[in-house]
Amino acid sequence: MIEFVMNHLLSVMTFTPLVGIVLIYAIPGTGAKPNVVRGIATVVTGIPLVLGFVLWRGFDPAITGLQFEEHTVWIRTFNIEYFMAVDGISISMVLLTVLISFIACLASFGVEKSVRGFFAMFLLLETGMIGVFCALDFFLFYVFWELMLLPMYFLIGIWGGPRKEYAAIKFFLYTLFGSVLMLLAMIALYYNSRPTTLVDGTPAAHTFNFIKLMAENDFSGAGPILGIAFPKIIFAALFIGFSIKIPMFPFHTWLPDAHVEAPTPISVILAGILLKMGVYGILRVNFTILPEATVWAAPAIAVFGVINMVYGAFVCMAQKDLKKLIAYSSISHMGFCLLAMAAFTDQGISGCVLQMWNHGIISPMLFLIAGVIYDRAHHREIERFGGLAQSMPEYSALTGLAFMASLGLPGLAGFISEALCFLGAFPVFRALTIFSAIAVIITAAYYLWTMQRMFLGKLNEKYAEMKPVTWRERFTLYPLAVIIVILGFYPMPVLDLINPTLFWLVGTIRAAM
Amino acid sequence: MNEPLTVNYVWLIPFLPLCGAFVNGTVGWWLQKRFGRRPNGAIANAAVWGAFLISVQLFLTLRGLPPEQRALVNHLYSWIPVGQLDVALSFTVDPLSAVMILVVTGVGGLIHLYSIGYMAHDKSVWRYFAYLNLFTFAMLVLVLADNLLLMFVGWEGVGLCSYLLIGFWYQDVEKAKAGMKAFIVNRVGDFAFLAGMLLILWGAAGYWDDAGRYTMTGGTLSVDFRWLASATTYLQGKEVLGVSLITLACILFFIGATGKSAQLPLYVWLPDAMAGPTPVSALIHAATMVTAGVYMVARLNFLFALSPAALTVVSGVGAATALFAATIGFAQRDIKKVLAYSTVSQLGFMFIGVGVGAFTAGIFHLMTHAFFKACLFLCAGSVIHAMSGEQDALKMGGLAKKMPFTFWTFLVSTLAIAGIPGLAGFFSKDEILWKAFDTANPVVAWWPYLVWGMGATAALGTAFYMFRLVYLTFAGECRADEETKHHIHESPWTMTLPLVALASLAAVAGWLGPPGVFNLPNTFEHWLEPVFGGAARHITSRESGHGAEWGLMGLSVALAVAGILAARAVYAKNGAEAARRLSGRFPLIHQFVFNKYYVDEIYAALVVRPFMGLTRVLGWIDAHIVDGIVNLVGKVTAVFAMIDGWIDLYIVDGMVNLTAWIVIAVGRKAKTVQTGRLQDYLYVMAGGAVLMLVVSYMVERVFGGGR
Amino acid sequence: MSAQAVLTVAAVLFSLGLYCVITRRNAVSILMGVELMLNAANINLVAFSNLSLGGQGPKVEGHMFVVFVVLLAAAEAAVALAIILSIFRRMGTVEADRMTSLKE
Amino acid sequence: MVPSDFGKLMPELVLVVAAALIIVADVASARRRTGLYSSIAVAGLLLSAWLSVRLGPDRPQLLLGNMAALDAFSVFFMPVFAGASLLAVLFSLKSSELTKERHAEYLALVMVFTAGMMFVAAASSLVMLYLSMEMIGICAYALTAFNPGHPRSSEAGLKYAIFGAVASGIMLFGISIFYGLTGALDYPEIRRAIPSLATANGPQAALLVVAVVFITGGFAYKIAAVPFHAWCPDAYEGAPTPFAALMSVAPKAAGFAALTRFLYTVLSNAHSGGNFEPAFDVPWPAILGIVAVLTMTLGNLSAITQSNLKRMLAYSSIAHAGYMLMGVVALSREGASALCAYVVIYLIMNMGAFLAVLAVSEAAGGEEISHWRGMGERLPLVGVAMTVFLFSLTGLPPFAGFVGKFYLFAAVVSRGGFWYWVLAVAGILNSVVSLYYYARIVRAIYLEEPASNEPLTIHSSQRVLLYALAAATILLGIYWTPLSELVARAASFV
Repeated sequence: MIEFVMNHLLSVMTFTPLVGIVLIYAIPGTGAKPNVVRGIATVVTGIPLVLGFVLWRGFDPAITGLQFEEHTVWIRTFNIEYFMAVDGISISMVLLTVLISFIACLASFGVEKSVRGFFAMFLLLETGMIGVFCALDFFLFYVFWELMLLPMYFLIGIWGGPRKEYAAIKFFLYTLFGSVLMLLAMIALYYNSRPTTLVDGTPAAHTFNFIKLMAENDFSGAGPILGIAFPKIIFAALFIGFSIKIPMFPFHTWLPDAHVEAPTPISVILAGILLKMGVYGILRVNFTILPEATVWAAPAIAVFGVINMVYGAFVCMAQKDLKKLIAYSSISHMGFCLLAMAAFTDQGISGCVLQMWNHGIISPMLFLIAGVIYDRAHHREIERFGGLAQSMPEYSALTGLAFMASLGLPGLAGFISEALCFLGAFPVFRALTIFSAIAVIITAAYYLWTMQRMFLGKLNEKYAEMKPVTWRERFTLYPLAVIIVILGFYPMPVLDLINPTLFWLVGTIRAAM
Repeated sequence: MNEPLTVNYVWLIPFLPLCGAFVNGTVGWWLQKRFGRRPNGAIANAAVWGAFLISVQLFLTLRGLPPEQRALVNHLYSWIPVGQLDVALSFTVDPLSAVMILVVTGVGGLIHLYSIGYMAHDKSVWRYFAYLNLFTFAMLVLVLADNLLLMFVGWEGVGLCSYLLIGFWYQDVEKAKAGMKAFIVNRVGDFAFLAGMLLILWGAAGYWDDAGRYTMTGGTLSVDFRWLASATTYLQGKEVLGVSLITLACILFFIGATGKSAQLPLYVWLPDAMAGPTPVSALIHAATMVTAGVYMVARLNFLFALSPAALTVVSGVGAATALFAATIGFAQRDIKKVLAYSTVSQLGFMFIGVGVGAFTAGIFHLMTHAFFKACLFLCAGSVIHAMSGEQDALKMGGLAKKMPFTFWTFLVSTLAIAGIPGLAGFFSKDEILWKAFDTANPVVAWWPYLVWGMGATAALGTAFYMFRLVYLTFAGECRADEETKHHIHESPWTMTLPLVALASLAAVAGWLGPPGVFNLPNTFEHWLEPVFGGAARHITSRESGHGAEWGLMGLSVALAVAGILAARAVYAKNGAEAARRLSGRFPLIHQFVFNKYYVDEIYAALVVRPFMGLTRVLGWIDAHIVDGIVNLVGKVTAVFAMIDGWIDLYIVDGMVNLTAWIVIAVGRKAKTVQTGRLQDYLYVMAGGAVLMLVVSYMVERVFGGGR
Repeated sequence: MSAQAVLTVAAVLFSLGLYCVITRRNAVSILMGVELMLNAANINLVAFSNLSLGGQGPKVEGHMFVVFVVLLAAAEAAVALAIILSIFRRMGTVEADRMTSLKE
Repeated sequence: MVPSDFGKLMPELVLVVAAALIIVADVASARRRTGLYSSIAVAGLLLSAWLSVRLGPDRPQLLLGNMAALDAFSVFFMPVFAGASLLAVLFSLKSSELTKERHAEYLALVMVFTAGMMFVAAASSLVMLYLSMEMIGICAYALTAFNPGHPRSSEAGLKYAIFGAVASGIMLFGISIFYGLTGALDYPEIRRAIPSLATANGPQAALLVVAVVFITGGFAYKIAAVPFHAWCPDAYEGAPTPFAALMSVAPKAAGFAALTRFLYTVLSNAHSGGNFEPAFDVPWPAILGIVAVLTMTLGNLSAITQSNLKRMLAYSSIAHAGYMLMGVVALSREGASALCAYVVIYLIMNMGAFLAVLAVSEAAGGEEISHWRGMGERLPLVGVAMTVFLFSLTGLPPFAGFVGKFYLFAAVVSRGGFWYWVLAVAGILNSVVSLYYYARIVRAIYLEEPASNEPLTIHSSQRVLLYALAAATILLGIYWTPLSELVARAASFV
């Protein structure tokens, strides 16, 4: 048993949540006992978390290649393989996923409406997310990628806020638009790949294998598509697909709506993990497979990154809804990743992935915080609060910590990644980087202003008697807070994991320059 | 360069206050509820005084070493090792930081002690001491940091604590806003700091070619100050965007410093910062945090010394700030506001010092200022405490008798700040003015005269407004109401003891660095020589000679005395009446100065409002245009679908009719196609077949067979 | 008889059939138009079976095909007429224009 | 005619015999023994499918004097048709739209209809093609107008009949001209005459265009491609739902099979690597490409505004015909196999969707979207199954529809070239648009409040079928190696 799990660690992590769905529906009487369902879901999300720890301990960061490989032929006609493995980039995201999923699961206990359905969708989502980060076959990757769409649609559409249907379909259409472009690009890459062999040694005319697409192919010779050079248009198609997920200006408008309408745990997942998939996809697919086109597109990526950062921050200032504000701040913060990844420096790429990680910790905390207040006040309008620090001191302190972490206060996690992003981007994009740093000022402004309007000043008597933070909420908030503080002073656990692979990746890109 | 010695316990210095902050922050509320306020203060004080003892130990260790080896490093671990970049979490103690840690923990300790009494009635003392300890931690990180990035941690950390402490009484929205203002204005400075840091680090690690492509030359970028100092030769002569890289970086760093140290044009937050508890003003907004900018420039002396242009900017801004803030001090009524502008002004002096390359003098003034200004603030706190929170000097008066300790310590410190010979302020300020006069400026020849002139005028002003304050507060009759008057009392020993200690220091510390003409050992300069010795080589004296030094010294003493006398003449008797009379006589000028030249209003109009407007515009654009475009696409599709029952099919229908007319010569006014009417279907089909034929021909003609 | 003549006749017949189909409103008339179209094709088939347009001699396939077509046309008409009858019973009309209950 | 060919025609003959048996049994007995008739039909279909699978020829053969081809391609389609009809028969068991009195008729017609489709797929001569297409046409008219108690049924049947008659007239005229040009009616012989047409000019070239366009038009009618699609929504709405389900899939598949065979084996030259090129200067690939784009776009856009589910599915089936045309236009063996794969997948998911509509319309009283409100609570598993079908129709993994779309796009993309990319992009954008209306139903199922909370029930046989189809939809989306091997074999016919 243990041997089987260890040999198929990634698969077990990926598909355990599916087993959970079966359990939820198979165990009789769960419909009437939501607590049983919650318990099952917690256990089932807890297992990947524990296995994630095993994965972390078993991972040798010094190796830039793949580890925990599971590789077999899936659909022979199209040379599709079931190929799961982790390297330095993906393991950090897998660990983030299992952690945030567990926390989101705890945060989901407040859901009262059709609990079984909620957790079934939630667990399906987790399978998709872990799968995306583990898959190294493009087809498999795409299947997992799309697999997340459906549960997300329902989670927003059924358990969301007043405009849930609009938000859900908007999210769905946006991401589907992105992913169909990706589908075409994927097929084009497949048909332009060189003959190779499958894992069992049989020859294959083409391949979906990321590693082989990268190592054995150079798409500069492929014929143009719609009059545009092959690598460039494929890059663009993939990039648009991924950048919708990030989300990158001007494809970002689904995010505020989705966040505002989504229930808290789903916002947590959305901000913590789903947004990371865009950046991860760019690193995993665009960077490795199309290095030349990546170099070609780098200035544009950087410019979009800077627009995201500054524009997102500006728009934050104008928000009245706390969740919308956090959503836009996510847009701003993901801009750092874009800017940093486009520089192709060690520090930049490392900053990019670390920023993903840190944002993946900080923004869930922010959304949990927004959820706490929404549960009590049933609205999130910043202006309608005031002086909450008096009635909810612990909550205010946690919010302060999260805000400070998000605005990049040194000593907390966000700072290191932002500093690395700036450090990495600066030698390549000097003026842009300096300009983008304006975002740092604006970020401070909107967070502090929010802090002031919500927590400081005279107590709004309406909220004088607020329920203190509950233990369940503490279980979700404190782990994140602790991680934020620890990573601020000791980011090595993450850096150690990601750096060797990222340096190798950047090296291959630089070789293409 | 010698490898610095390793000491493995430096980290304890910041760690102890951190522990104090942690304990008070997590269980402090419980302690306070369970045992009263005592444990909170005790923990905080223990932490700081512990740090002080270790600092003293380190100081002694350092003194025991030969001067060129006076640098101790405590490398904890690699903090951000990414590629060639290897930023360490590492602390360094050299003569400069030794001075700073002694000041921070010493003065800080006294203020912690004072706080016990001052905050004795506050309902969340635990929070206060947690913040205060946290501040001490951050400040110590700032001064002990071995590299720019770690320094930035402390740099922003103190900013955070300042924010928290200014808004300590957050229930008052104005106080909360003051904290926010401080943080955001500081962030503007931090932005420049960050930019400077990026520029200097990458400039030192490689070069940009003409195309802007970067090549890295160095091996490991440890980015510590020793590495940076050793890279200066490499940096010299490099240009970025047509400007000398060092100058650009130094100016950016200095902009950072103007934020933290409240210089023009970013000083606006400091007067507002007086909203915090008075010991906080003493510690953060007088003695330590606001001097961080000076410390940073001094720390980067090796860079600034190489850029006369940057130094000119620094000294110019310093002088301008010194003078500007002093004038505002004339008209303020709030005792803390006066001290705040005085602080801004004195910080200007420090920048004059470091700006003319007299880093020692700048740091010297930093130290003496820490003593006397902390003392002044604490006295002010004592007064406010006694006056039940009243801060308007016009409503005070006659306190000397009732609060002897406070009065005498306040007087000593005021004399010190005014520059009366023998007291600390005299030595440090005079040193700065002398260096300002004597140091040659290779960029603008007459600069020394200008800076000196502004500095001297500011000194005159300082003497005047400080004594104005003394007279208004302590002399004459008490103008408070009976209720308040009844409560006036001297403060408890925890508050007076620090006053006495600080006043004593303010009195005697000056003798550590007597002027050159005194022919006494200049211990202070000698102590800092290992740090600033290298930079000093780039600074040239104008060799004005002893005579000039004596002369200028005499002149500045005369100015100080003149200021004091002038204040005495106006305010000694019935100061409040005099103040009102003055403002009545020059209403416009008074209004103008009293309202701080309307700088805040100008900022509001020129920066804040446009900024907020822009955010609203962008918010609108995002909600309506960016999102609108997408929705439009969606709507167009939907509308297209909706009307495809008629419009779209009208077109098809029209074509059907057209082809029908051509081919069969029969036109019929058919309406819609998916009407359910069979005839229309047939039309479409027949028309379609014909259309296909036509298209076939066209395709064949145009595309040559469509292959 | 030249191929051109046959084609012309057939084409004219076909066009007339189509014209009838499109313009007539009576379902029975439309069916008659269809018959015309089919017969146009039949003329072609029969004629081409005798002519050697494809470079070969006369063939039998065309004739055979025509027989099938006629047969099928009848079957088709039978079904269609049956439906028409049923509609006539219900609605009292065989005007195609009146049958518009099915639309979006 | 060679008598041994009858052995090879057993699948079709079995169906005809079954039809005869049903009628005889019906006539012979006074009581309406629906169970018996259905059993005969099911047995016939199963037998036919089994026989057709067993037929699986090692090499292509021509039967009945070159009239019908027995090759991997036709053998692939035969069980598909049998399967689809089997489902239609099973659907009809509990359908209230079919009266007990005329059930035998219905079944017999379906049997003949199925046999006709098998002939269409196998047709290797224009005569056979025309005859078999008329065979399914006539059955289809009758079946559409099957319910005289239902006014829409007759109206739909008449429209369908007249439209079909005109379309077949046009096609026949094209055939007659083509016959004139090539002097032959069976494909092998036409193929021999084609090279001489490659250099055709003047009136001959014009005639060639007319012939090709008219014949294509006949096919376009059968597959309901724009502009020959207009009959489709009316016919589906008017026809009894079980038959509408069958009609939305099987005759289309037959049309596609015949079209593919005609285009690939007659009008094209094979190139190495499994690609084909038009054999002469008639730009039919371009025309079909345009038709494909128009078909899917019009189908999707029209579907958006529908509120009746059968009509929406009709328009959706038009759109899917557009997608499938992409496979034909790809003009490659991959295109053909994509088409085959799509047919199977589309059969499962679309018939599943029709079954769900049928079941719910009987339980909830109608086919409007509003009847589906809150179905996620009222009939949870039907809601799940419908959701699976709808997302599969959209083309989302891990459902079979995605595999089908993947096949089609892979076929188009593998051809490369500017216009193929335009086609691919048009197709991909269309599948995004299609989400919009499929999601409307899903929204009604889960996101909207039910009209009433009365629990609903559907018949258990329908329930089982529904689950089976949903399971198949998911299963084929996850593991489709068997299917991919089947279609690869089917596409090897040329």
